[in-house]
Amino acid sequence: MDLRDGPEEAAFRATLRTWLAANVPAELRGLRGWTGPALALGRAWSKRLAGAGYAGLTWPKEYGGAGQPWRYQAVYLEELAKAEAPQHLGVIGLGMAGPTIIAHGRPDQKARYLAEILSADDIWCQGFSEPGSGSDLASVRTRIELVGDHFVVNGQKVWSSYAHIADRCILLGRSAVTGEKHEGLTYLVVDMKSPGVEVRPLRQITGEAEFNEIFFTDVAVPKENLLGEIGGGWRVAMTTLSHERGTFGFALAGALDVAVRKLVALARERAGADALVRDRVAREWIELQALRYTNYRALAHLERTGAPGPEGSVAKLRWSEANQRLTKLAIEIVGQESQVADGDGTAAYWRYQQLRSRGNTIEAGTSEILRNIIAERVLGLPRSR
Amino acid sequence: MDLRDGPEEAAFRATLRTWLAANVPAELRGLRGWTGPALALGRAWSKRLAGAGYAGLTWPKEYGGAGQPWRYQAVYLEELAKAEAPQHLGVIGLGMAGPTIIAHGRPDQKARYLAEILSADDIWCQGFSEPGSGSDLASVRTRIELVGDHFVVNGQKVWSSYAHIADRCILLGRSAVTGEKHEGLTYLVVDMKSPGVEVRPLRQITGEAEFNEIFFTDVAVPKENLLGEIGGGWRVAMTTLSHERGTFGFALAGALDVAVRKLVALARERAGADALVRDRVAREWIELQALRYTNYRALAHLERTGAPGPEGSVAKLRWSEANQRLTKLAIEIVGQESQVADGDGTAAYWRYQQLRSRGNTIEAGTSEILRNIIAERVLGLPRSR
Amino acid sequence: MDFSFSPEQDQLRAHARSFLEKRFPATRFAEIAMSEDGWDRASWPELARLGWTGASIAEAQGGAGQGFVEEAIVFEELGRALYAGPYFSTVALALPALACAPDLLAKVASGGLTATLAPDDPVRQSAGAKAKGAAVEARRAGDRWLLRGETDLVPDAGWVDAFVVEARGPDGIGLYLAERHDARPLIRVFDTVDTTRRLGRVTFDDDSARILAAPPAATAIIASTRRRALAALALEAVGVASFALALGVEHAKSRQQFGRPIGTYQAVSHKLADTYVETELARSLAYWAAWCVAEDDAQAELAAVAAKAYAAEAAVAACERAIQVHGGMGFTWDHPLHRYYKRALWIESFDRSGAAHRAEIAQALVAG
Amino acid sequence: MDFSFSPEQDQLRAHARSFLEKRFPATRFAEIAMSEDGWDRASWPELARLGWTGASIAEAQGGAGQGFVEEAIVFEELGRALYAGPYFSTVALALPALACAPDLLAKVASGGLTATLAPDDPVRQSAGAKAKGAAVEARRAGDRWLLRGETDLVPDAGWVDAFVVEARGPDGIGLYLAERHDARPLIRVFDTVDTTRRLGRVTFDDDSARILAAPPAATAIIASTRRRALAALALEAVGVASFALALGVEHAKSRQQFGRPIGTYQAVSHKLADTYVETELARSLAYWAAWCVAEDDAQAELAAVAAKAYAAEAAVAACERAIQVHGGMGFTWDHPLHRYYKRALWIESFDRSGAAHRAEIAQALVAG
Repeated sequence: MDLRDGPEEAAFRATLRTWLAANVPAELRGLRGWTGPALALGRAWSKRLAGAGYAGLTWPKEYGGAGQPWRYQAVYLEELAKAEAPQHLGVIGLGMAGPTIIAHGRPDQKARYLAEILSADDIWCQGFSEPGSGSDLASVRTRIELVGDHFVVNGQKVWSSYAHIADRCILLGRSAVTGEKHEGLTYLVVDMKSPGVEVRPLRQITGEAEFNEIFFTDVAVPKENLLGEIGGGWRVAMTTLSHERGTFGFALAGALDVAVRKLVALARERAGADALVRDRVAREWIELQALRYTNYRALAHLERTGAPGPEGSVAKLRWSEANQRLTKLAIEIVGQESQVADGDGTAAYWRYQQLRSRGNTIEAGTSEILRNIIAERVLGLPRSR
Repeated sequence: MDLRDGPEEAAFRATLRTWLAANVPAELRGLRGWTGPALALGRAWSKRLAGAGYAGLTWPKEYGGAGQPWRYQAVYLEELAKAEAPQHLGVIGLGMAGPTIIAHGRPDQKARYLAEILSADDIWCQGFSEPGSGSDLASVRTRIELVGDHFVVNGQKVWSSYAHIADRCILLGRSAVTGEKHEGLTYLVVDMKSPGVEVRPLRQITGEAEFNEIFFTDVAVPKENLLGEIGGGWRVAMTTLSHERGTFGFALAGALDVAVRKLVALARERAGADALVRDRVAREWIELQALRYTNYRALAHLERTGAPGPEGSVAKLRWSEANQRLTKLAIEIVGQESQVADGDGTAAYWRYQQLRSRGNTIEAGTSEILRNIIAERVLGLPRSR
Repeated sequence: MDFSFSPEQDQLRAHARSFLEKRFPATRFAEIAMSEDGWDRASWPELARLGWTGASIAEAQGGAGQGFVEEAIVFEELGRALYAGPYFSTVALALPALACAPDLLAKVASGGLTATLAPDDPVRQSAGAKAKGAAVEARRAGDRWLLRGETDLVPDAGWVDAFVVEARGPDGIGLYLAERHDARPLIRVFDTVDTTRRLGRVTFDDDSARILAAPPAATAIIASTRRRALAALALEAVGVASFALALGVEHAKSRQQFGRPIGTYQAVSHKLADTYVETELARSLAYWAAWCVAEDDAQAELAAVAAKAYAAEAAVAACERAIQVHGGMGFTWDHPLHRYYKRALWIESFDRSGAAHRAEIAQALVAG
Repeated sequence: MDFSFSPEQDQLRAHARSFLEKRFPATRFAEIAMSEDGWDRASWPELARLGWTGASIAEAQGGAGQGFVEEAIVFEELGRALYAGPYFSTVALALPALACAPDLLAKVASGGLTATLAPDDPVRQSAGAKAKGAAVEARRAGDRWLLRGETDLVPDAGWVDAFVVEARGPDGIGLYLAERHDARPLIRVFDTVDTTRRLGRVTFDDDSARILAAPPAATAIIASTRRRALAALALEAVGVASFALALGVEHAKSRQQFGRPIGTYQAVSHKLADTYVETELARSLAYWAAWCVAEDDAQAELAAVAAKAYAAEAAVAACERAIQVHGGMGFTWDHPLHRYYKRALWIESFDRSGAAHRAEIAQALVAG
């Protein structure tokens, strides 16, 4: 047990920190939405990250990755958050689609897709959730029919980040309507420029659109875009989702670290003597340390066994609730001015964060589903459904 | 709408308050357990209450009651709590067995039982819960067999208050093991002095025994002790349980009122300047007012419709959680001395209250069951089982 | 001891609910919320005709001669319908001061005058205004007064015909009426999160005003206004919470996941049960506060503070749970829930935080 | 960056768990808890032979030459087994002061000396003692010292061979050793709710003592003792929480109501999931604190305070949820749960409340 960076990690961290200080464009900090001029900035930033070797840190070298252990990805996420730098626009390609293709793809698929993910030339999105299938993913209804040498896709996906700028989509749909519902699923790579694909931004309670709906109308997808087998989509999708959780906790703790620092500054400035505020600030600081060190324990487990433990669910569950409490506390400190969206930077910042935080317990696995997962898979309790 | 006492209620309250000031023996205050000398005091106190006309306030006059509207019972419970006077030992007879007999009993049963309940000559207990049937009352297994002109009872009941001093028991048991489980139940009055009845006190985490187990071994119960019909016990039991909730909320709010006053005194004495303590004290005071005025709303509903509304479940649910928080706060104020059971009066008082409070969310309907009741019966949500 | 509404009061509620449901269905109020003005001005004379603007105004002045309990019913129903318009500003915030002048009461009753309160309370100003030490000063000019200064975060500032201004004169804080048609203060309406109740900044530059209450009398009116305002918001919050609960219950009954309505899962149903319980407790506190305000009971201050603190938090929690029960859909702009949530947050932020209100109560308990 | 235990440390834990499970099954520890003495004295030499009393003592003094991380493992396992005996007192509270005298360390390692700390901290005295202004004074008498005064709520006061006393001498607070065989202080053991760790009052009447650390040096030792004690209790709390969780999960799997195991109900399963989550977070904090204490890291103070505050509350909540999941059975004297609950409450009450600990952290954050 040693909670300090080893010499190689320390060197990697120092280099990265220096690089970030020199390379994060000021106009990128806090950018959201990736439309208009922000998109060009975001693309350039992603390419710069890729060029400096910070994309695919844990991907095997044979596929163009850096072949580093997970701890490098952890350090990368910590430092990126600390610098308040935006994510690489290709997170879905790097973290989900790429590892899924590495695990289930044919050699020609690997050759075709992986390099463009790494170079940030191709942005990917995910087409899993549907209006009728949120928590219950196995119930997706988007139809996939094999017609001659191509699939025809019809249906609607929802909650898809990056879809409005994506080049490709990993899509889970239904190729058989009879039999066990998990067994009728098929997993495709869809070119987002195909005729019949329509993306509509989904405006959320903050007033901004960060997610999208994707409508598929008679979209033709070449047969070679099949990942895994027809009817074998569930297993491929599980690979995608398990990769979502690998070092996800580090990104969350990194974001929370920034939020806690801003909260402390706000409290110091506007409510330094308020014992109730202090108590709640200390709670969130403790929660942050608890998540941080739980991540380190998870990382040790991941590096030893190669498989992510249940800590990913733990981190997501607690981060979402902490972020909701923390942003609520911040608007309480701000007072009635928190109702003014065009007020000074502080009020508007926290107002946005607070409204946005309500999605945290819903997106990427609702808190209810995460508690089910913990109860059933970790504690071995009988299924509640 | 008028939240003041009307002239008649005001007079009743004033008389009662004066009577209590003159009649509650000092050695009775805070007594628990009803064993040894406490029992004699408790019996004498109950008879004194009955003698002064404070038993059966809402019972019909034809059965020896005072025939008053429910608000008199509410005032009675408020004032009894305020005086920190113990309950009438016959609460189960007065509040549950008696009203059940009035609703379902034959004239000979009414003649035989009701007067002794009112006079406090007979103490009653309740034999419903079993080790295997806590929340799921319809699954009770105590066997009731009709053999000639009497029933034979075999089985075990648990969590029975007053059983160690009771003269009679209202017992729900199973007379048929086939068919729908609700339809095989039968409801009897059992003489607690019958051969084969054994009562064992159940020691709880406070170290005291307030509840009992009752073991029935080939207990003969005369056929005329049947209440309702053979196989019709479920309906009779529902009457018993609905009466449990009538003005129950007033007793709970009364107890909470006393607890809040003691908490305020403790906070004033030992933590008057602590903003966190003040915040939590204010929360409990507000909760108390919320329960108090919810009770008044429930009372208005009860008097208008004759049927208790869902507020009984609301009051029990929230009172139990408030009492747990409140007693926890008190031991936190007391500090490490709260670990000493033989310390001064304050520490020992709160220590007992805090441990005892853990039963509040379990006894008389667990919080889980109460939330089910609210979800299903009030909100009309589908059953969770 | 009778905590029930009279048949007339029950009828007022039933009538209000059906009027508002028809007049402002969910599609309509989203339109209103997103409109430039944020208000359906044509609705105000209708409210006046229903007797709501003059509920507690004496019949001699054209009112209904009722009291705060009737207004409380209207506040709850307006909250439930998320009514956009200066009813809270006019009836809760301005009316106690306007009562100093019978001519004004008649105008309120008839629907001819809307007003709001520009408070002199540093807690209720923005950080920017606080830094500037903003306040309004009153200076006598013949039989009129001139106001000068700035006040911030004024509810419905962009809509109302008149401002009741807490301004500092030579003898302390008094209450002044600045009518828009002759005072013409500079008004900046902020982009408020709850677009149906926008806040604004009001700047007076020697604008003409009429005195409503001079310093010693003004203090009592300001205190009673605060009690009314807190009780009114508690009632609005109860309306908001009830509607959010109803939406959540409806969704839990109809939405299927894993082959069953999601309301069969206790993670959903118990959350809704808790919302029901908290809403009922908030309702009890709000009705208690309403009765205390109506009767000018000695407990009115504590009751109003307690009710507002509790009901606001209950409404916020009710909306948050409803959003969670709705899943992603509850997080979208097109669903009505976020508008209720933003109103609940607005209510919560008004006057002081729940923590500050509890500190007031604790002060009375522990010191008292 | 490696947050994992070494194979040797994993083995220590596995060995400790199996030893304690065999040596102190649930029936046995109930007997011990209800015994007059409250302790199985024969177990102490066994702990010494296992190398636990001397885990962090140098091999030259007969110890195992390990560190606080190994002791942390033992604390967690002793908490899980609800061990009754002065391990916490001797190894967490007394050892840093005893380290001033190598002869004493050797006795601790061999199992020949148990000790506790009699603190000079007004927060850690009873209200009665506080009112009396109780404290211990030290006066020089040749090469020995005489102690006089009273100290309260001393853990395991009835069991130990010696007291490390924080006493006020002419130059401030120093650390003194009063061994029972020659000092003979008056000891009153209180009827403590957690009978497996009883508190006592110790009264010195010019009792003979040996100085361990004079005033300036003593301050640093007192501070490091507090860090060790808080980290040790955080680990015990994690052990308590883990065991309560295990009992709750087992019950939820086997207990049937309405024809199904109660663990199928989310009202039960989600409560247990929350216990799991909080226990794991507490564990992370406790291991972090243990490492900081072992390494004398600059963050040791904050880490120990945070870990104790969080883990104690997590353990209390874990026991409360387990009691609730057990229904009436969890509320009975015969079930082991209440003993775990009482230990959790004991831990929570030690030193200061969670709120006071968070205030320390906030002071560092907001002021720093």
